[in-house]
Amino acid sequence: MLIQAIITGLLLGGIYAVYSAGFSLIFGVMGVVNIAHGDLVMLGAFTSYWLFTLGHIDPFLSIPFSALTLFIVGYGIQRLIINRVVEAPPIMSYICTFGIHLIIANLALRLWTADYRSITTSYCGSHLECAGLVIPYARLATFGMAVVMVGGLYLFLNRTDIGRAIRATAQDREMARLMGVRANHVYAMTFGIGAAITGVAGSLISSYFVIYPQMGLSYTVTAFCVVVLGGMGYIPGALLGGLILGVLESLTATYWNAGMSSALTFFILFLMLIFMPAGITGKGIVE
Amino acid sequence: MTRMKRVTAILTIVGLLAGFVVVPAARCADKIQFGFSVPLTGIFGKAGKLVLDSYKLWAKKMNAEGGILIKGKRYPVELVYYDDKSDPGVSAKLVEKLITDDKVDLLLGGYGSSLVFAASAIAEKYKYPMISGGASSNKLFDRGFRYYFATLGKATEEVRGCVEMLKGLKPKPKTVAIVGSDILFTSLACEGFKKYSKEAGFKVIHFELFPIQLQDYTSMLLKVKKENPDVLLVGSHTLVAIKTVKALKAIDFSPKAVAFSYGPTVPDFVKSVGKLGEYVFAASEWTPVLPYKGPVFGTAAAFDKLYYKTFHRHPDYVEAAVAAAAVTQQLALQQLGLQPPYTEAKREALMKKLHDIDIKTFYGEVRFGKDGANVAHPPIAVQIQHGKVVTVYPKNVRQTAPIYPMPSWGHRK
Amino acid sequence: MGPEQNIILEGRGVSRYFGALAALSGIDFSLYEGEILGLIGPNGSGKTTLFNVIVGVCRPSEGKVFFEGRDISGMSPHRICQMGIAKTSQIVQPFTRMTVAENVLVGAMYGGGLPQKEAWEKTREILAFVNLDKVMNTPSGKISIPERRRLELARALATSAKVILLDENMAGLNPNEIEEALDLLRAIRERGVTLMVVEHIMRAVMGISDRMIVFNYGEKIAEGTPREVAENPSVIRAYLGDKYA
Amino acid sequence: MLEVKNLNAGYGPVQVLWDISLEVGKGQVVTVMGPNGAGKSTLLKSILNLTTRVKPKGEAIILDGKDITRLPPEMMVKEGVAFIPEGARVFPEMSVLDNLLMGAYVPQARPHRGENLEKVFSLFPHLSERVHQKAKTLSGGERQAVAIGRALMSHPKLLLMDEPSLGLHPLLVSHTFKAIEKINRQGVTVLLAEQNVFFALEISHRAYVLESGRIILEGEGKALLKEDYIKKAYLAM
Amino acid sequence: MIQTPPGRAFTLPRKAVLLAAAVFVTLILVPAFCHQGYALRLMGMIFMGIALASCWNIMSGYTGYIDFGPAAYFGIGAYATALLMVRGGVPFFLSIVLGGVVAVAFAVPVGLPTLRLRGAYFAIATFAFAEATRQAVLEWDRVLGVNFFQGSHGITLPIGPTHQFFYYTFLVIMTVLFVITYLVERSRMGYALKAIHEAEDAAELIGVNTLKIKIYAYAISAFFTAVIGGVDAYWLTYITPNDVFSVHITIKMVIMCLLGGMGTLLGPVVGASFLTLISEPLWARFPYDYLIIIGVIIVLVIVAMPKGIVGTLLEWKVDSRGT
Repeated sequence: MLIQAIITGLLLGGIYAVYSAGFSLIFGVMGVVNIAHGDLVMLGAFTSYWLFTLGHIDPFLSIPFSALTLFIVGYGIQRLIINRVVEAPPIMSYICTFGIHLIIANLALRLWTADYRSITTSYCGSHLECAGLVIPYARLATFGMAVVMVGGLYLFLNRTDIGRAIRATAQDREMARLMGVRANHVYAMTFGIGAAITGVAGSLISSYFVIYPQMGLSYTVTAFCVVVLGGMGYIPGALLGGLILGVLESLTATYWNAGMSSALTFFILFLMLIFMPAGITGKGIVE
Repeated sequence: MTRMKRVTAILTIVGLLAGFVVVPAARCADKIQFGFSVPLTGIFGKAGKLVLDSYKLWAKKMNAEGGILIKGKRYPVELVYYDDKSDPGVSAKLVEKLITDDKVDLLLGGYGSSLVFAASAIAEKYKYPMISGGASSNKLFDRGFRYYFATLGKATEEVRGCVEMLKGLKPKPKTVAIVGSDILFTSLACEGFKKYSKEAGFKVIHFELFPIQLQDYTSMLLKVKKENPDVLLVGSHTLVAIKTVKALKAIDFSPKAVAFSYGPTVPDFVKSVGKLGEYVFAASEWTPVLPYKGPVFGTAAAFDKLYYKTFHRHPDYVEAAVAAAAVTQQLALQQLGLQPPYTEAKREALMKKLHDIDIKTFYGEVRFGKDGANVAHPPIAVQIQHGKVVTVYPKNVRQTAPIYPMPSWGHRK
Repeated sequence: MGPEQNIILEGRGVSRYFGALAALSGIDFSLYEGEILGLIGPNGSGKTTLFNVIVGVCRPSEGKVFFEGRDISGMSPHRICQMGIAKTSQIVQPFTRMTVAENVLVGAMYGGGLPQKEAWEKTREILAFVNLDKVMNTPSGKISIPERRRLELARALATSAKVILLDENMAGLNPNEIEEALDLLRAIRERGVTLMVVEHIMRAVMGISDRMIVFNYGEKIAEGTPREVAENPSVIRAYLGDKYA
Repeated sequence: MLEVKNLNAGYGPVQVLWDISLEVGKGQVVTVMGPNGAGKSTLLKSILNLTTRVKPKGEAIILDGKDITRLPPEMMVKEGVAFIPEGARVFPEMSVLDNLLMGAYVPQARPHRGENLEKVFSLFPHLSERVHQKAKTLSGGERQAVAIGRALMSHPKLLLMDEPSLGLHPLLVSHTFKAIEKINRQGVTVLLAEQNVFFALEISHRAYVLESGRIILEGEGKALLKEDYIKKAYLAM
Repeated sequence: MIQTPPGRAFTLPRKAVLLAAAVFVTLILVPAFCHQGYALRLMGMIFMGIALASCWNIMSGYTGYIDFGPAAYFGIGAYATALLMVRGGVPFFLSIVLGGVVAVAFAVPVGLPTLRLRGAYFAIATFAFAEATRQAVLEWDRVLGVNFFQGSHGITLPIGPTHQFFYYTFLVIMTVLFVITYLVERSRMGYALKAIHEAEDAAELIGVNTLKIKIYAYAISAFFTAVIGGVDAYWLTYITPNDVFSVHITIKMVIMCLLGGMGTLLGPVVGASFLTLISEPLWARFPYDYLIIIGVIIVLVIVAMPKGIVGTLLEWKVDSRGT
């Protein structure tokens, strides 16, 4: 029972990690708390949904499409809107991204109605059973993808020129510009990449969570928790934070009460901010 | 521009607000305006749209006949409605607007218990009868209101049919687990499941409510699986039902029966989960196969047909209850011969009439108790069989026998 | 007025570490009532850190600071300010959207503990004293650099401080302005305020200080009158390198 | 090589520089001296277009005959201008290697990464032992070396240096200046803003004295040392 | 000799105060001439919006600490009032004041640690607090096996008196908040709040006990938010945790204040009136596009006039005076 709960939690945590990694990246580089983040998950999920419904493309295969779509969306949002408030006091970026949330979520509602949708693939629900433990294949694959995505993002930031430019811009925007980095472009790239990986998360969840236009905000909130747990702006922290949160929720739901899991999450989030603002890893950005 | 002038300008705007007096809309005496607030956006936006469609269908039907026939004269129906954004405060504001600003003749009910709560309080204050077809919280009826009615049964009653059906099955289930999301409607359904399960002699071995935001149900259901109940009862709406079914499959948990309070009857459900939705039970108040019949829409099947023709989808029991609410008010007006304009005295007469009304409609019999709840309506149970919603209880109206026990996941095609 | 021999502020073995780096190690110092004490040393030698420790911005890792005989180490900055120690910052931080007068007023009300009415009187008096009365109603973001420097001083004065710590208050001023600033510092001393001055402009600090302390690498390497300090070989080495020592 | 004419600049509404004109000849080291806050850093930043230009009339910044007055800062490095800021300002959370590689971010510098890295390591041999160390863990002198190396990685024609001696141990200061001299001999023109007049003037061909945002004096390197004004202002003699 | 006291650049001249008083008197008289329930309710809602935005303004507008959790106090106030009235039979007005006191009893211990956080951390911490409170109220009964908050079943209040009653109640609360904001702005505390906003460390260095001042502002804000929550509960007659602790309440407060202008006296008044007045025709005509339009307006305001309506006007004024 305990092991099952932990495994379930880890599998869930992997998903949390992917969509939180994008959030963490955007915060770490630009200091923007992206309230529209969950809507990017929603857009990714819908991309997969439509490809599945109209083109019979498996959600796992639609990952490149949703990554590309979301990259374009993210790049555009940053270039057109957020670049104009990135130097302003942080409240501006919160409210601005909230405005963007309203626009995206309600446009989606307009286009796709409020229907609850979900993708039921042929292999949906088939699972691995060993030693009395149940491990759904789709989730296992998702978990694998999650680890690959977060690891890939980490490597991308550390090993490539653009990744290096992103980190440099985050640490000292002016100096980075003097190295020839077009800061606005790099910011837009960052947002695009953050959005793309979030879109991937959307595709990954599309096969086992329910998709609807208003789903975004709750994903944003989870991303808050994950990122604070792992250390804001620290990408590997998102993986750790996601896994911890997943296991925590699973354990509370298993041994106590599912109702308490979210109260407990917020309580822990609150305590973390007060006592360990840099997260469990101690590597988050602290203002 | 000096600061003084600017401040003056701003204060003038406030002053203008103070003088905010809305010119009453020009009225036309030979039609009847029905006003309602309904959630078109926000969390209830999806369901609210169904309510709106239902009223539109009714209005269209009436107007096709030239209007409601009252004392030999036909009065066309006009609907005046606003989106309350799923916000109770807005709902209250809108009902007040409908009454005092738009000066509508009569009201119709909205959707969602907390919204209807706020709206009906305003209706009560202004003495406007309100019949709701989209809210069933028990508490709505505990307030001693005289002007509030509902065609739906109380939320806890709704699930009675399901439990009674389970009681009659062979082999009789012994243990049940009840879970549900923690919003008013679904938690009341859980209460109802608990109450009737005890009455039916089932042992409730698990009872748990979870937050509506809960993203992943697997942990919670794994816990239930460990307790191995015969039946899983879920206080649900569509989203919860879809998530539950998918999680059940993911963890390979197949109790002998799964019953939902709401959700599987909504077309989204089968569309989303496909074959996974087979064999689940759901509570209902109405299905098109029922042998009900009445004025306006004719038989239940006729209503279904008309609805499908208009909106290209089949109505669920909420849509039927909503249309029935409008029909009930219409019949009361016709029986009383009350012609517009509707003064306070006429509205009071209407309210009194509704308290003794006993009519038969496509939705079944409508008879309100002292508290305004519909007491004549028997709860129904349905099951998903071959991707279709079929009525399996009560026995006298059922289309087919329930399939029980549900085949386990591994034994399905 | 020469320095009296009353110690008003005293540090004993004050150390401050940032991680492994010792920004201050074991500093002892005494500030006598009424004097002007100059603190010099190359950048990063610990002068600003010492100021921050005195006013409570950071706690001393070791050692204690006494003000009028009371241990003030570890107290919060506002408390220390209310007791009578004010500091001006190297980087001027005016409340840019408030007027010059309001900036000073905050100091008079909170640091000086005056009710609003008296605080206004005090503000006016101080603004006239530092020659800012003409710009008193200008938003403080819009005044010139010398004016900003004087505003920093005025805010510190408004708190009725007995000791004011000046952190490079003359940076960015031209020689004429430096002369004026020095005159102002002397006038402040005449008001009975004890000053502790960190300054890079040697000429200025040499000219005004009664005594000086020289820092290097977080340690005190010399102490004495300006002349004694200027002739101290270790000081010359620290400043100009071995070649000139 | 670099010609600045009638530059008026500052930050936002605050003007810091008034009518600055100066020239830097090819292959020279030119120093701008002046007290703290006189506007030396602002001058360098203005050349890089990082400040607000005030009252733009007849101002011009010409590099090798090309007008770069209004070029955005991120284009400067492509024109061959590299900047070493006050206090080094390395990217603290990045490794030494990443810092150096950032210097070679512009496309034209990327192919020369290898050779430039070698050049930097030969100039500052101890850096090669610390390539994977995070920059924030370095000492002041090492950071300065990284900053200089980072600037060299872009293969610059002109190097702008802001107070390279700031906060450094005197021994390291002379190292730094020796490095600057070496770099200059390899053909890089250097414009230096410096307080430490002895070291700076030792290696400079020409110098300007900046006070309160205006140039008040200019002359040949070591000759300036003899000026009374310098003695008085900076040596308090 | 200086005639007028210096430093009044950011407060109202005396004539404007008189004008405001005149507006107040007019507003008192409105219900005598206008019996229309909807108009009065709409105005009541505007007053409530102004009052809520003012609460947020006192804390976040002046200090720059972005509070994302005022819904916690709104809900606490609503629940305290409901429970006191329904269970304790306490009269309404006493209940809302006690609700405010309960909120303060929460605000102080919550504020002490959170107000040490800065930027996004404070915002997220307050948000977490509000969500935790909502969940706690929702789960309380079930977890402890009691029958107190009634979880998602909510609490029914007696039907309130006439709409004039609520009109006046909100008018009074709004006016009190307006006057408090005005007084705070001119008081010692107002200067300290602005100083904290501009340069908190510098403020601390010249003797401002910044934590204490922030706690005061937070507590005042919490008190009135709770009072308004209490009145709203009575107005709606029925509350559930999901409605009164809703993040939408917070969002409304923030947006109204931001549109009008943070840290200005008239900002909340203008922002709340503006938002309500443009909303009314918008949602009626475009129920589905309404929120998209609001989203676009928010983004445009943030990009084009980040200081809000009042802040932008003030800036023009300062500029035109300066040149």
